[in-house]
Amino acid sequence: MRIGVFVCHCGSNIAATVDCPSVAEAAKLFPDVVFATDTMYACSEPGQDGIIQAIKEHRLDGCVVASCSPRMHEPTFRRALERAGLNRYMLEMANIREHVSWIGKNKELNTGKATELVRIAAEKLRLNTPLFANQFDVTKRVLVIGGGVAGIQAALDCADAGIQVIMVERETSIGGKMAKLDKTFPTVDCSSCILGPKMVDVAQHPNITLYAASEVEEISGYVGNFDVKVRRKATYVNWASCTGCGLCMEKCPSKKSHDAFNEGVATTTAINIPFPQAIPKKAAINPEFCMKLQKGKCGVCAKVCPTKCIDFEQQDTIVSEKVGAIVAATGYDLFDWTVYGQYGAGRYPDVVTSLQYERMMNASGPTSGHIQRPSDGREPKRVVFIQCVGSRDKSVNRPYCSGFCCMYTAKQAVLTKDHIPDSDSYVFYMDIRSPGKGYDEFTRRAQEQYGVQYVRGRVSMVYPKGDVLVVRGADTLAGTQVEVEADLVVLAVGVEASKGAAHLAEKLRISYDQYGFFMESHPKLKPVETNTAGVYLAGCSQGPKDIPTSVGQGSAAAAKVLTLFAKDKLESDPQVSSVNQNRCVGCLKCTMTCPFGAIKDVKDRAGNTKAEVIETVCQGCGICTVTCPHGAIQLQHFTDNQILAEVNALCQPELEF
Amino acid sequence: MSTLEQLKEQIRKALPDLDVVIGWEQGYDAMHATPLFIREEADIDRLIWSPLCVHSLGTYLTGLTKSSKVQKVGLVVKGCDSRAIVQLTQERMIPRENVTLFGVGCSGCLSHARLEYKVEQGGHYVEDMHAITFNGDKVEVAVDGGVESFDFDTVCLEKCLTCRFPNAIATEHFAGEEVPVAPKREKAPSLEAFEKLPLDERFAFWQDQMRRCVRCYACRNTCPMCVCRDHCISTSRNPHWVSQEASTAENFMFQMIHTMHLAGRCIECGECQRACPVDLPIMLFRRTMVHAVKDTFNYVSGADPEATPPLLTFKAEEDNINERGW
Amino acid sequence: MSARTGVLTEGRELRIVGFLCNWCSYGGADTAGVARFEQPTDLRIIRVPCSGRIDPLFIMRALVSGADGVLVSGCHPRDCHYAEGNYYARRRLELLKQFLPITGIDPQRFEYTWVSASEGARWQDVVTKFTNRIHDLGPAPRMQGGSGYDELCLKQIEEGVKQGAACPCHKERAL
Amino acid sequence: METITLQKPDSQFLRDVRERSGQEPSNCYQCGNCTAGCPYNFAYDIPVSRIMRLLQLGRRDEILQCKSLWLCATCQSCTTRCPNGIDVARIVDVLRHMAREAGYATERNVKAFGDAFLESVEKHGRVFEVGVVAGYVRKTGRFWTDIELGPKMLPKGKLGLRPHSIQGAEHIARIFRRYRGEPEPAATTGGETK
Amino acid sequence: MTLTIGYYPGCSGAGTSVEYDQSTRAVCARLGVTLRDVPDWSCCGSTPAHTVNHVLSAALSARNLELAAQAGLEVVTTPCPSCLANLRIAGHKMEQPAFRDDVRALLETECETLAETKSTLQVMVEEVGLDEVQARVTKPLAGLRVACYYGCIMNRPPEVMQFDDPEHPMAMDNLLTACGAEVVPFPLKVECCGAAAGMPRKDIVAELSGRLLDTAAGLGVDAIATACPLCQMNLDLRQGQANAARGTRHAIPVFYFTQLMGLAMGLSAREVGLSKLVVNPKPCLERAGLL
Repeated sequence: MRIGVFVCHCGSNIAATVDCPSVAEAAKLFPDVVFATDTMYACSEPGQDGIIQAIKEHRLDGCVVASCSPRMHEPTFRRALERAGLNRYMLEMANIREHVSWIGKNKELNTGKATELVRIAAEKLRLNTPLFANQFDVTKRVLVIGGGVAGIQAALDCADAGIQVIMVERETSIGGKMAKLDKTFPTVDCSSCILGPKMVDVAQHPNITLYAASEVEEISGYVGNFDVKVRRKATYVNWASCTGCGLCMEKCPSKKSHDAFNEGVATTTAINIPFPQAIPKKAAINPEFCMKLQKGKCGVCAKVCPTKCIDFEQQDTIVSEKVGAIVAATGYDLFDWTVYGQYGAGRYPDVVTSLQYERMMNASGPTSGHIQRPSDGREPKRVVFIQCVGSRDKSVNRPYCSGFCCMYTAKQAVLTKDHIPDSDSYVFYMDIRSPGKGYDEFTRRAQEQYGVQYVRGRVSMVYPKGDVLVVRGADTLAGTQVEVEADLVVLAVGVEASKGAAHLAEKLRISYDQYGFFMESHPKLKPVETNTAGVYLAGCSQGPKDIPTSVGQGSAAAAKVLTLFAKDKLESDPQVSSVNQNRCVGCLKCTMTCPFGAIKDVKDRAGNTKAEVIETVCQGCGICTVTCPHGAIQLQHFTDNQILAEVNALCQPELEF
Repeated sequence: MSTLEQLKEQIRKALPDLDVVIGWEQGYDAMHATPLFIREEADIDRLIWSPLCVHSLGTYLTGLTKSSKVQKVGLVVKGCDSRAIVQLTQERMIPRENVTLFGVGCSGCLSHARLEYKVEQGGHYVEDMHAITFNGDKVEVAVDGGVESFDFDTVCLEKCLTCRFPNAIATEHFAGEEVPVAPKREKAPSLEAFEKLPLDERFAFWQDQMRRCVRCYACRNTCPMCVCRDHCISTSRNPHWVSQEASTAENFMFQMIHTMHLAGRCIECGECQRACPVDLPIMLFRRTMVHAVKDTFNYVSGADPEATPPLLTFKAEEDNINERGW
Repeated sequence: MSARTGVLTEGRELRIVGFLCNWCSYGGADTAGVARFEQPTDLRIIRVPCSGRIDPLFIMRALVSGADGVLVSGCHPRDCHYAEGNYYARRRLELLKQFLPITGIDPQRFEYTWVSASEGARWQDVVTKFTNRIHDLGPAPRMQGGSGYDELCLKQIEEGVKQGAACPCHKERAL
Repeated sequence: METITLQKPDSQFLRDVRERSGQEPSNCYQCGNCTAGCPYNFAYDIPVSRIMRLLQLGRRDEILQCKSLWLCATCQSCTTRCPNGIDVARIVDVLRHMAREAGYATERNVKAFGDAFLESVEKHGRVFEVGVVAGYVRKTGRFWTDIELGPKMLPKGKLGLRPHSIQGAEHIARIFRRYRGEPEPAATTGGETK
Repeated sequence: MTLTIGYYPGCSGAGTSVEYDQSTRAVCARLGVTLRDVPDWSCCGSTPAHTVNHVLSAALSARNLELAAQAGLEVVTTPCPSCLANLRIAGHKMEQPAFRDDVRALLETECETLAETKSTLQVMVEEVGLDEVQARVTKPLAGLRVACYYGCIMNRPPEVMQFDDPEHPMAMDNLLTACGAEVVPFPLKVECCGAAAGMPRKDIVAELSGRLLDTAAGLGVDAIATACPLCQMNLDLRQGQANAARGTRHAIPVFYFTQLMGLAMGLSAREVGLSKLVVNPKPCLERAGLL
């Protein structure tokens, strides 16, 4: 074999702490290495051209690129090899940036380490063989999990492109958090006026199947061919015949039910349609509060329903769907702010969350848009907003910035002045984060035109004094303690991953971070992809985002789905297991450990049992290879011999120094 | 009727349906038994059953059942031997329906190595032993015109001291009385003694032992659980785990392969160590792994044909794996 | 951080082999690199698709061939990219860990753990802790010499023959 | 106001504080929560969040000379509510130790009271409150301190006029001597010399 | 109920807060809790010691924890939060070997075993239990509106104190509710009263205690219940100073919670040392029909 080695400087990223030319020099002595050089930016156009030229000039059979993580640029260099006429799997990478130059400052040690990593890669490459992909069919249907604005956007984009969309929404209506908002920043236009039509489009689109009050139960399969089971939760109302007339709501005697849509600001009836613009506009019974379901008495709704669609016996049902791609748009939930004892931990009725305040201001909310104190219904004249409650706070394990609270706080302060012209608003902030088109101008307008008093500092405590709340904080710009008496305190509560997100991630086999947000494939270059092929992300499920960014991501995820579906056949990764039938003794232990059912038993010509890999199903984990005692089933590109070559390259006497 | 007579009777009845039945016969001298292949009724008379019948005959099974000439095999099995069959059945390595087992109860087998050592210690030559009698707890050996007597426990196989399966299990036939389950020791004495050594002394010990290994593969060939046969990764180029270099380290690596491949499968028959021509105490490895499997997964191999071997399954929350807070 | 790693980088490097799954731990090591979390340099990482691909014999092979320490890291239980690989790995590696002491190889020289792609700081911590541990243990003893019939053994046979005894190998009657 | 030169922070000072308090001042992002909750802020010359900032800038003298250090009662409000988990009260405690060592006592009376208190402990093993007051008056010359409270307390038996010493008083005294690094009186250390 | 527990009265228990000590002992006796004084206990060092040096402070405290352990007392209770904080912090910090060695060097003893410290309030709630207390109540404090004031260090920092909520403790509220009192939610439960600044800077105490008194008065309470000698002194003894400095005319009696418990359990005014209080508690108790 003729191997070429390319050691990348990555500008000074690597070269600053690794002597790249001497790594290349050392590599020339490795077995089968016929060419070695260092290069400024291997991934750049001249860098890639250099590789291609060297392959041709030196008749190379394979290349080692020592540069950044293969998780970053392996596809780049594989394409370069293909352009030079080599098989893409004749590439090995040595990660001398993330694993060497960026984590150590000692140039001598780093250079030694880099040289050894190149050696490992070269030794493995000597055993690489060309691999070729297989093709398989794609199911051109997409599952969108979550019917918030990001999910809606992804669904509509896909549906408009002619793709069948299955949308699964946990609540009884789509719309997500945006449906609860009064106005949106920085234009202060009505949230439901811009979201409502999109929700209706979802309901009416011939290509969209909507499962509300449903959750994803189980997912199996792989890109292009996922099998999804959806649990349709019992609503105790036959939605096929419910017309959404609302008569049941009028008559239901259980009027103290928790009103999740209104964030608990008001109560609702046990059977309810969460809000007038709900999609689907269907009633559902909250069994916790329904007297019929709890005590067996009542049943008023069933009596008054003109279409007789109430069914107290209804059970959850499971429906199966086949899809080729999945968009996860599960959104966010608010942090449980009651851990903040110093803000009353939920004991003071006039300390509310920002989302509750949205409902209080919303014209279709429980107070018809009149801001009233929950304690006594009085109109507040002094409103204090406290930012970063559950954001940027390590002590409650939420060190990240929730991103959009600065903006909605400014919006709420402005709206407060609109609603109550003789009111004063105070905003306690740590930093104003308003990087967006027209955003910073908006926060300035809140201060300059609306006279909102911005105070830079955290609030240490809120306590009641008579019928007002005393807010004691700091003004670090004035350099001292400040106190203000408030009629209403609004907490800009930070966001966290929606409840159950981690659980869903496990079903989707995608990673999530320690806060439950789904991990994108690359923080910059693959923000809507995941590490699982065919699964994409949109909206706050990946991290806190405002509406325009969520919508943008919804469209981006849709574009990814459409790109995937643009081909009729997908290519399977040839890095799958393969059985050497001569060695296989037919014990089929591999079938027992394979998580994907990718191995079947076949008979050879002599009638002996043998294992065989279904290449499109195999995901390339290699569990089978370790299971097989005879080494008969080998994961291609990660065979025993290839890994042993790496081990042997590292552990041998001549490497001692 | 004695156990042997019963056994012969059972074999005689079953033989017409079987291609071959494997048992033991008297070997080349009074001290040894060798495997007996019974193909016709006349062969049955040569069958013996005594503590000399050490061989685990299951080791022939995987080869025999693959042969086109042999369809149905009968096998005489002790308790330990039968565990091998159970384990092989579990792993679907043998067509169990084609195998007929003739089980016996066993009170322990002779360790030739220990006996010979004792005889030599007594100032005799091993070659001069010419008769052996098993008399309850005593073993009497005729040597040099006299008789040396030993406690059976001092010359039996070490596995017999800890044996929890004296009676063959899951067999079609059973001859004689069942032997009570009465292990004399909780843990093999040699392992107990070895575990008292500090790590560096253990390493030095193996350095010394592994140097002596001649890689004859007798341990592998006699192991009833070594089913890879021609495809053992210790002697293959692809995959190429062990180099052909004659070095202590490579010998050791071979032993590690054997041990790891027996993890959760080894039924402690001890055949590997018995077969070793240079007497490497490799049962120390086996037993340690058996204990680890028992402690971690509460699993005893070769005890239940329906069980799933521990390395072919998992629990999301393992009961006994302490992940040490890394 | 440099205070912790400084000592090590001054001394001699030891041979530490890491087997990392591609999806979580290799990514975690990348994350640590991106965040410039300084680490001791001894570790050499071998990338495998999944901890379920890691044959305990790879670890044995490394230790037999002269590694002073072997570190294995995969996705946290429940987070395996392949759903179950780390569960199998955990069983296999745990047995190896428990087996090692009988061979005289210090089980401290082998560790397995779970690091996710987002846990850069944790990776730094694991590497530093493990490298420190291996440096505390020092270089590992190596199996040395040829096999049974090397010079030493031949000498013993020669002596044995001179004294008229049997082959010395057969002298040792172990249990 | 004085212009602070950023190039020359007293990094040794910063290291000392870090080491003695076990806290990392650079974790502070100046949200002001410590100041916001500090009950003593009204009496401070430098608010505690500003002390943290000056600490980050390595401004040793300004910090050690400030009165706030002496007025802090270690009520733990700042520590309990710090979003970055900094034990602010501990840092202030350490700064106070350093001020004491550097010979600063900008709130003389506070220091005097503490000294008088400890003198009493050293002498009797327990605090003898009249003794503390007497010691305090001696150190400060503030005879009229709380004199109006005396008549309220004496008849209620709250101010014992006789010190209550304990058996282990000598042990306590030894603790103080060792703390100050003073040699032991000959009687207790003799006998070992050859 | 039988419970034997070590007892560390603290220096003020023998002086300015003699009634706290007295009522604690009396209530414990009534509840069947045997208090065994730590033999030859010495001062914990209080605030002055830890403001001077942490090792010195820990040494003064650890001496007592060791004496208690040697006397076979695993747990020591102290009514005084200042002592509690010092004793607990000493125990907490001495888990670090280096710090422990420094303390040993001052103490000349091994400090092998140290007793654990709990506040008397914690013992009442966790060891004795509300049910047991309620069962002993013979004269419920019905009609007495009380604000419970815990002081700043009874529960803070939470990592060290490990008891109740650091921002909104409820132990004393629950205890006095069990005794039949009408406990009003007091928002400034853990705000500092001015602590030891009383002597050198009484202006500070006047301000801080004054705020507490204002808030309590605003809630219309009959009395304040405290669990700290220093708090009690600042609110009670210095109430006049606060009134003078702030132009208020508060006359709110300030009890130790143990005194109120004692009264509810039928102990006499003398047994709980009511006469030691500076602001006369008689009018409020009479109004509530308790005297």
